[in-house]
Amino acid sequence: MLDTSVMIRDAAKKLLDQKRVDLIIGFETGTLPLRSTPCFVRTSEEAEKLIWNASCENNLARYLRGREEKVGIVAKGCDTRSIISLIKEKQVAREQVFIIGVPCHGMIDRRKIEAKLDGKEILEADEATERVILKGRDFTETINKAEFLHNSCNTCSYRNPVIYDVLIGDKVEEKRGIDEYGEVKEFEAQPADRRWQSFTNEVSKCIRCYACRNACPLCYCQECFVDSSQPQWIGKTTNLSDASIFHIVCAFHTAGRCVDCGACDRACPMGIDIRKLTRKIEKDVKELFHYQAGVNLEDVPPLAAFSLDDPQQFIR
Amino acid sequence: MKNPYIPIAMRAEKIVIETDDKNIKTFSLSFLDKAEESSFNYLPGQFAQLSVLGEGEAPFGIASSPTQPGGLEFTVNKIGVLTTALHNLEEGAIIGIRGPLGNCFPIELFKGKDIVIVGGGFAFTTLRSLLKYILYHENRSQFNNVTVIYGARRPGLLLYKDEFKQWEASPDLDLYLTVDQADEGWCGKVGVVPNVLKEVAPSPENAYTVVCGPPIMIKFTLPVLRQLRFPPERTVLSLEMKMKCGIGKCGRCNIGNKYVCQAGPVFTLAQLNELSGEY
Amino acid sequence: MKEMKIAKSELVSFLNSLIGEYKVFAPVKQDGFIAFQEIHSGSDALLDYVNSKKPPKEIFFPQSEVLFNYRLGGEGLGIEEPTFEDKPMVIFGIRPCDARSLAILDNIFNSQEYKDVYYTNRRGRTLVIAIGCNQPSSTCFCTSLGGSPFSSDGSDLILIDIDQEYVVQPVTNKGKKLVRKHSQFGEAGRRSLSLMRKVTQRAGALIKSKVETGETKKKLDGMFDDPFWDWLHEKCLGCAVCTYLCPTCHCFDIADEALDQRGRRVRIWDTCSFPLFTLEASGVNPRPTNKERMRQRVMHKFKYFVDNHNVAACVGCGRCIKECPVNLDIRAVLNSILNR
Amino acid sequence: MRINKMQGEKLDEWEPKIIAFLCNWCSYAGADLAGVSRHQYPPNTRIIRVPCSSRISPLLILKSLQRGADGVLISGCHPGDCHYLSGNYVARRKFAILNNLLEYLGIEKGRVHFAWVSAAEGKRFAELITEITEEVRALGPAKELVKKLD
Repeated sequence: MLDTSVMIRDAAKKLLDQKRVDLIIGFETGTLPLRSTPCFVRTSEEAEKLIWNASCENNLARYLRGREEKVGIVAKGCDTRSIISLIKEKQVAREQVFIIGVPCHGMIDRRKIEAKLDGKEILEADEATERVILKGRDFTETINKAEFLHNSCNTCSYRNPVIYDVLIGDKVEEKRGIDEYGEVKEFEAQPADRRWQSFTNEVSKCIRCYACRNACPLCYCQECFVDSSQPQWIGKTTNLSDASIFHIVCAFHTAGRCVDCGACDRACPMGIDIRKLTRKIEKDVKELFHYQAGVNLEDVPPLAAFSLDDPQQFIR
Repeated sequence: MKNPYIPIAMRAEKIVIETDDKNIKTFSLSFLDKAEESSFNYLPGQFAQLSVLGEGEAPFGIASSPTQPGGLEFTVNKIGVLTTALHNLEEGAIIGIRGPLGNCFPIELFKGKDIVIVGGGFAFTTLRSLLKYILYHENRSQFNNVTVIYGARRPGLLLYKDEFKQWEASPDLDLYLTVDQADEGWCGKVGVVPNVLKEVAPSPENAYTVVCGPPIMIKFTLPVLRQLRFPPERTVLSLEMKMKCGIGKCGRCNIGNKYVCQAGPVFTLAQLNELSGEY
Repeated sequence: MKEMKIAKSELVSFLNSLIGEYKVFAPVKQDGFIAFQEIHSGSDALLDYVNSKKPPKEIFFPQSEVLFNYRLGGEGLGIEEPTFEDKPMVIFGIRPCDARSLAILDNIFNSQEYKDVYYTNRRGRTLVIAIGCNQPSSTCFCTSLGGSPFSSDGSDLILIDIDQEYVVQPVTNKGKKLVRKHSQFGEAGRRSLSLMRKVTQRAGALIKSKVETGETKKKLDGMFDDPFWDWLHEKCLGCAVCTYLCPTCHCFDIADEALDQRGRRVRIWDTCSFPLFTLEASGVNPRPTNKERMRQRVMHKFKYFVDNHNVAACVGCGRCIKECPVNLDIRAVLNSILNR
Repeated sequence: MRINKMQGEKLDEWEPKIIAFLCNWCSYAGADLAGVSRHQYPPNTRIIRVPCSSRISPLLILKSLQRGADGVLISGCHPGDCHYLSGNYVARRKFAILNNLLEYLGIEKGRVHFAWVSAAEGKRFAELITEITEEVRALGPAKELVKKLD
């Protein structure tokens, strides 16, 4: 980890010194254990702050749009896939971005750890290659990182950056034999009323803070449908119908674009299982249109294309 | 305890189209409950929240003067959801109202002074209230000379045309109407308000000036007033901000630590200079 | 009135004796989080917790609330004035920081000129029973804002956990009356009081986060145009996590919802983080970017509110620190203001 | 915001309300032909004419359900017949995903319908509406996404 941090710093300094970029977007140490925080580096002195560890969970591609300057970005596999989506959607020019690709072993889900500790507070976390030593007021516990990864990391098959201008360190081995959509299939197998029940249970937690939308690198509509007043599509309260439509439409809007980086899920303070929707769409897009978002710069996005023999059993 | 969020009912007795683009209408409202009428005590510069139930609520400066009994008038520019709903109403419709809200023009301080009123576009609403208040026969002697400079982009966009016709003929005030672009039949001035102000050059001696208009007009008018040596303490402005509650709670209309809905909407330039904030 | 005590074993019976006469809110576990909910049995209350995910302000100022219903078609507006419940309420187990937040919210909703009847009605019939914090979290910084793990501001009673029993400090007359009325309370002996002193000292020392908010206020007085704001917001997502989970944030929106001839006017939490908060119908927005919105949040809490009410609109509960998706830590923000 | 859901109707008097979004060039003309040809069909459907089936965003479908439609029909030109050449092909992909998603979330099957109807298929249109009306009637009033004020 330390090595990776050093390599990122060196790469960043070089880029800034050579004026190949004006800005590096990366991570610095956060203020809490198991937390890193996005940082914006404009000088090689500032580049000293850059770090890499298993809490660099934010998708920094979210910060790329609308910039004038040339940007270097520290990017994991999923981040690079988002960047590809953004490039395809002409939100970012490939030339404008210098991608510092970092192979990723998965990011730690601190909420899973907190749940395991059942309320005991972590005051210190020492991260090693495979384990993390957690210290609290009257406990020390060592955990295996692999057991506490974000759900999206568990099913990720793009741990290595898909595109990059420089790669930090060696590529990691991709996971094999994972049941990518196991959770979706499980949900599909339940009876309809149970599915509706469980969906509304999730949505009823929503406080309409829009952290999911704002954390998503691909949610960039100039005017989001929830913010439109003419017409006002849905109400602003926590009414279940309004919140349901918010989540359905948000998820639908990522169809063929979502790379399952998990940013929405991680941002939600209420722990709503947003990926339950986006994963289903991802699965359908893959099965019906043989498309996976953000894996290359060439494929045409599925909802901007069609095939004469697309499935239509559902149409009378 | 009175619930400050409950509007009272008024009937739209008359709805008049003010401008040739039909985007501005003046609503003359009467109180359904006469008891409400006697408790609705307001002064020029104050505003009220108008409701069309089902559509929402928005703040509007009161365009009538307390010297005219029998109701209230509001002049509304059609621009958003609520104003469109108001424009779609027909005479006889019931409108909700909460108010009066906010402070008023410092009328006590105006007494014995020259008053220079500078207005632009459809922002003449509360200025009209003030002007009518000053010109009211029982009040007129309390104020000195009154100068009014009022402009719009085109003659068709000037408000209150009939009243201005009367005021033009009146010896009680010096009136300068101006438009950016004249048309046939326009015999007033041509030019933007700040330029006309420069040309008229009212004396700041023992005078107050009241300015309401679009931001661009304000921006160019204030330097002219400075040149004319109107002190900031005697330069009065009325501000607009997005509001919801109108009673200093919902938290959006602040400039620095002052809520426009409660501490305003009327401020002197001196007060505004002390507040750092966005407006 | 002297300090009293109640044995932990008596607590459930005390709560049970309140239920019925009062609507009792207490911390419970819901969806994996702690939430303040109405309980129907004393044993439902969870006492071993750090703090709730959402602040208990929502009991008094819910996220969505109907201001009134109406039915068009008759004479006038057809507004049905809301009726208010009058059953007294108890909020049990609130943390001292959150209790303080109620005292802060009173400045807005129970101000001289306009009383927010929805809030004041609930607040007026509620007894606030706080439990002091023996184990403050690392994100707690109440002591930087005039509070403490055992602050009694905003509470009627405060309970301090001394292992087998709670020492009970009556704060208001309302609180004293309640203690007198219930047999579960007895006078606290010397041993209890000395234990209490130990507990409070130890807990106070556990709060390591310190921000000089008095100094930040002075700095903020002259900082509106500081270039500091140009960068501060850079990582902010512009979501409402910090403000919706804040016990003192009180900004709201008002909207109508209609269904043919009937409908309602609702008020909903709103936040200065959203562009829509100040966007005018004309398209003008006085706070057009994240920069202005972030400045508004910090200024409102730590300068404007102090100017107007002589107290910061922050109690140091740490919710925004814990929940910010990008770890934008308000303590770090305040410290960097101090270093300007 | 107005929600035009009739309230207070008794269940035995209940009649399903169906919103049909019909493309201007084929399905709307088909509906027209049904009328001109005097093909009878139940009066439960409210038709909204749109330029093309691809104009229909999921929001319009969800909003219809929220406002109290018991069923929604989206209909456009048969594949290959789109006035804009490929609008219905693009729409077909979008609806495939939406249809699956709604079913996945547990919204009853049979609330949202898709069909191709040409300008010549007046009789088919009448039959289609009859079928859909009966299917929706069998389901009873919509529940899941309806927004109520109380």
